[in-house]
Amino acid sequence: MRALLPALSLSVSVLLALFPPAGRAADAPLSEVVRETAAPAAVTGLQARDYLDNNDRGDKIELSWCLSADDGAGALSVLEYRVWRSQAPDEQGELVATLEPGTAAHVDTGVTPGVAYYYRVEAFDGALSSPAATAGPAVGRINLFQTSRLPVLVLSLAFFAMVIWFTRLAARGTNLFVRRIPGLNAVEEAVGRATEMGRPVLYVPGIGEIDDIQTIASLTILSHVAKIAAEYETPLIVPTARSVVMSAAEEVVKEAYAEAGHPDNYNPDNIRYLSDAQFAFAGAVSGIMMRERPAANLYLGAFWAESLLFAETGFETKAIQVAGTANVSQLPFFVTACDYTLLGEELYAASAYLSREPKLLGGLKGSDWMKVITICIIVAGVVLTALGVPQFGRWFFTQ
Amino acid sequence: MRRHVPLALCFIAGVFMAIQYFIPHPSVQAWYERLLAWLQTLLAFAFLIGTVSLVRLHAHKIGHKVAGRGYSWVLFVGLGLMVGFGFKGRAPGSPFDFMFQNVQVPIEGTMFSLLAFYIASAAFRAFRARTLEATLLLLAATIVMLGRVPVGDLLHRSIPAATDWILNVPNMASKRGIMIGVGLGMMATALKIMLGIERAWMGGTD
Amino acid sequence: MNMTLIGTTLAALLTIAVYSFLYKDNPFYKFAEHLVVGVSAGYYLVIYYYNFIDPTVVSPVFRLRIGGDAILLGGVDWWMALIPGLLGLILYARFFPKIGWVSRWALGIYVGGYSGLGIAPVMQARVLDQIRGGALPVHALHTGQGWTNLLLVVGLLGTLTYFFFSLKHKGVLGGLARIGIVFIMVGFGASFGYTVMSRVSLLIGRMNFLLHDWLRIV
Amino acid sequence: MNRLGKFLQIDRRWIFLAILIAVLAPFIWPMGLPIVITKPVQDLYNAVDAIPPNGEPLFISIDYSPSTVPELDPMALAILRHAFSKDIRVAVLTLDPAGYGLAERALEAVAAEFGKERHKDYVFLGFQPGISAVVLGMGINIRNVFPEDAYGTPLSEVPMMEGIRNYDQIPLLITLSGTAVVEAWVIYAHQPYDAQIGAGVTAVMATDYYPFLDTGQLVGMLGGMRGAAEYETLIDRHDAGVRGMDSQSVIHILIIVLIVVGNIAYFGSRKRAPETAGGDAAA
Repeated sequence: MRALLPALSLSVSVLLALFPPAGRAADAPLSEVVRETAAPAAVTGLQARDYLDNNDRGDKIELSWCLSADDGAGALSVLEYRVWRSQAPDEQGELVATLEPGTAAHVDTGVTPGVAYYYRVEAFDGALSSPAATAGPAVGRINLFQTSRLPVLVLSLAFFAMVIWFTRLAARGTNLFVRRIPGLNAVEEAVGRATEMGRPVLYVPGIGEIDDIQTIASLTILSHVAKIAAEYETPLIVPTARSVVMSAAEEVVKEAYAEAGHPDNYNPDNIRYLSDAQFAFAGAVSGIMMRERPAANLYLGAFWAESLLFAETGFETKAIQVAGTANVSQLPFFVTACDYTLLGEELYAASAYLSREPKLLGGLKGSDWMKVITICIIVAGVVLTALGVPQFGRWFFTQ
Repeated sequence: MRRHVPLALCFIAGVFMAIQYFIPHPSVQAWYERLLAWLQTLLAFAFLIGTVSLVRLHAHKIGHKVAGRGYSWVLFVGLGLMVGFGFKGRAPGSPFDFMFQNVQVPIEGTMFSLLAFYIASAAFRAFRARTLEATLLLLAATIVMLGRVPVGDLLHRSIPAATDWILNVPNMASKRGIMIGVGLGMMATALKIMLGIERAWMGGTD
Repeated sequence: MNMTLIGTTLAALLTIAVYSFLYKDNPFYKFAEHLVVGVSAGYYLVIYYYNFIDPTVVSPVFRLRIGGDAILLGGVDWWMALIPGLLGLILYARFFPKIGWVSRWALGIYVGGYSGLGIAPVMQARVLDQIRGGALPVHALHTGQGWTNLLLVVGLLGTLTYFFFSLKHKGVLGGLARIGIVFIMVGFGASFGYTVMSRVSLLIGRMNFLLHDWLRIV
Repeated sequence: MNRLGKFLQIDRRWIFLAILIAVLAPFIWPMGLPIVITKPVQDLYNAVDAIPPNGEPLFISIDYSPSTVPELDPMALAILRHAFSKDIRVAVLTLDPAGYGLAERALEAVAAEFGKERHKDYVFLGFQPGISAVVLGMGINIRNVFPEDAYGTPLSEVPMMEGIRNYDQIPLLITLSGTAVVEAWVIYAHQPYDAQIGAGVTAVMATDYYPFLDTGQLVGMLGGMRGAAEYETLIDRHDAGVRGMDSQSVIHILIIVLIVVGNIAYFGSRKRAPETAGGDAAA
């Protein structure tokens, strides 16, 4: 029973956050407005309520009101608004703010959570104050849940549930469909072409560290490429910029040759560590391209500015070039200088497609269906806005 | 101890940091504040691991008399000078600042400016409109390159306007799609790390 | 010769050493390259130490014992400053093979904490707010803005569809993906143009340095 | 191989030479072409301009390293000049260790130019590691992450920081960066704390952030040297940004010509000798 109460209040506050009752300000009791000869008109519709901010410590109360009739227009010009706070309804209390004309809201910070406060707001014209509008009691409450962030929570949980669900499905051996990435065909054709021409294949797994997910994805694809190269008996050169990546690449390629039934064709000299320095590495790889004339250059992994140098030298040596990276800023150069480019997420999709590893498939499928949800929400939003239903926008406007 | 404790710590820290976003209660926020400071300290220490690795790598090169080890000495001289100077004072005009402004700034700045040359040569020799995709890309690139320099305004008044349109319509629509996709990927990776599905960070196999 | 001139000349010579790479890789370039790796590592080390490790870890722990005026991390006690410091030191266990596994304890907190921290804000900034910005009113097609909005919505949906891997790209899906790739390529074209501008700016900056600050011809 | 194909094989060092000439010529014969202001730059300028003088400070985070100085330094100088000329107080910090020296140099130079006083008109908070932790920490209390300024003065003893607790008292924070730090400010400062973030970024990054501009997650943005040149034009103080735009014009034209000529030669040579595409490379 005890747990019910917070749950109930939570759901009510959720509903209120989603569909705030319209015209709250209007149905508030108006304070008594007495017009004196020289004092400006009083403010109306004063409201005081707990402020729900982004880091709620219950120490803020939000005030709003309608401007005095003499603010801007009217006979007497309002110079400032004065806000008083007290702990009893009839007290004047302490002055907590003086505000410029045209201000119709204020957040009173520094109140003690759980204490009831009363507020008075007066318009002041330099000589006289208007009658005070009063409001209260208002209490700053410490909240256990920030209702304005509900959409984030709901969508995150939905997304995570899908990722976990797909990961478990894949782990149980369910065949999850992932469409074949056209780039993979291009990779295989390139290796075939190199075989026809009797020249080696160059595979650069990027210059990322071993814990970069792009490097990990690249090593999966390298395993696939190495198997084909082993079957075709085509030399495969793998230059690396990180010594750890080199050891990993050695393992991958050696294993692939063994699986393809040609363990003797594996040549450890072809897996090379060149340099950690970006441009030195780029220069050394260009040197390999010029000297050893690979007929197929595959650049798959994390690339930065060196992408340009690779693609240009490879183009000059007339190699077939297939590239792929999730570093979006390098993609334009790859697209214009290579025969085929795997764009961003396609690199991950290709590695999930090839390896069928549950953790890769789970993430990919989860993201996929989250994109479907995203598309649905956008379409729904477009349609609802067209039909003139504004609630939708409010739901997403969580700030 | 070797596997379960770190995975558990990873899970607890991750879940706490994720859900505190929704719980404004001061008791939760106080721990959040504390943990945030710890993470910051950890990051500073983790950064310095990189320096230790760098020193080990080059000490190894010198120790094993690898070809080109002379450059490793150059590296150590640079490192040693900076640490020595830095210890004495870091104000503008100090030897420490002198080295930064006159060695680090020019070399690092010049490295990437080499790319201006490479882009030009690639423009001539490698950027080809061989497919519809590449053609579209190069056309848009040409308009944007003209539209962002004063000479574009002079050539034709519509060029800057076309550039603005490209940036604000097709560019924004596609970048927004990519932003969503990459964001989901980031979240999925974070989840997998927290749940211990992705544990590349643990390294090794024991 | 004053220090400024010596400094500028040193910087200019190093700049030229880097540019010599354009001709081909050579010892001058390699010298500059290794020098800068060492200098920047030293610079970072000093900045990290004096800006962070000294004031937040070393000083609070040591200064407080003499009753000094330690600056405290978020108002926590001095032993609270010890915990992250110890965790930080544990990270270095990785350099000692026998106790290397201990470093994972600290690494677990670090990796997990940063992962968890990002989840909700990323969902908010990269997904929710982009949905909000992407769901535009498209019914007013008699205005220019209406058409622009339509293009923005279609481009966004097309891009999302292009990166959807669970179904074959056929029919409507294939059509949307085709539209998506057109938008993606135009977007990449914009990036291409801007990247050219970026690299050229760096070159201009260095030339400005050589001609303006060093030789003072312009 | 035909003549067009051979033309494509020229030593690329000739192209390097052409670029060198194209960048140098406008320095010697400046053209002074006019610069048109774009909306993201105007928006950022207006946001800075709206900050009341001698009140809550403008925060500038110098999050770049030497490799992007030519693009981002002119932005830092122009924004600082704008702020100081309007008597807007400025607090500078950096999330990149290499930004420390760059920030200090820029701030001290411009402050001296306008005769500004440290701790009264400006403060340098220095560097703190851990990008997201710092950005989030500033949302709680700036003193948690920057207990003292870069020279060891506690913030409680810095007059201009009195009453400045977190993003609620920061009218605008501008990050100048060549990396994804910009996004960290959007995700961890704007999103949870509603901070107003403006950005100055390298041109490489600029196109990626248009969605953030559209949704107001960024109030304005300077993109690359062009953005700096526009800002310099707005404050009517021409410097490295404007000076570079003439060279920028010439090189852009040159690169476009290279792309066009290269493509014509390529397709021309292929039409006449389609077999050369991959056949004679070994020769």
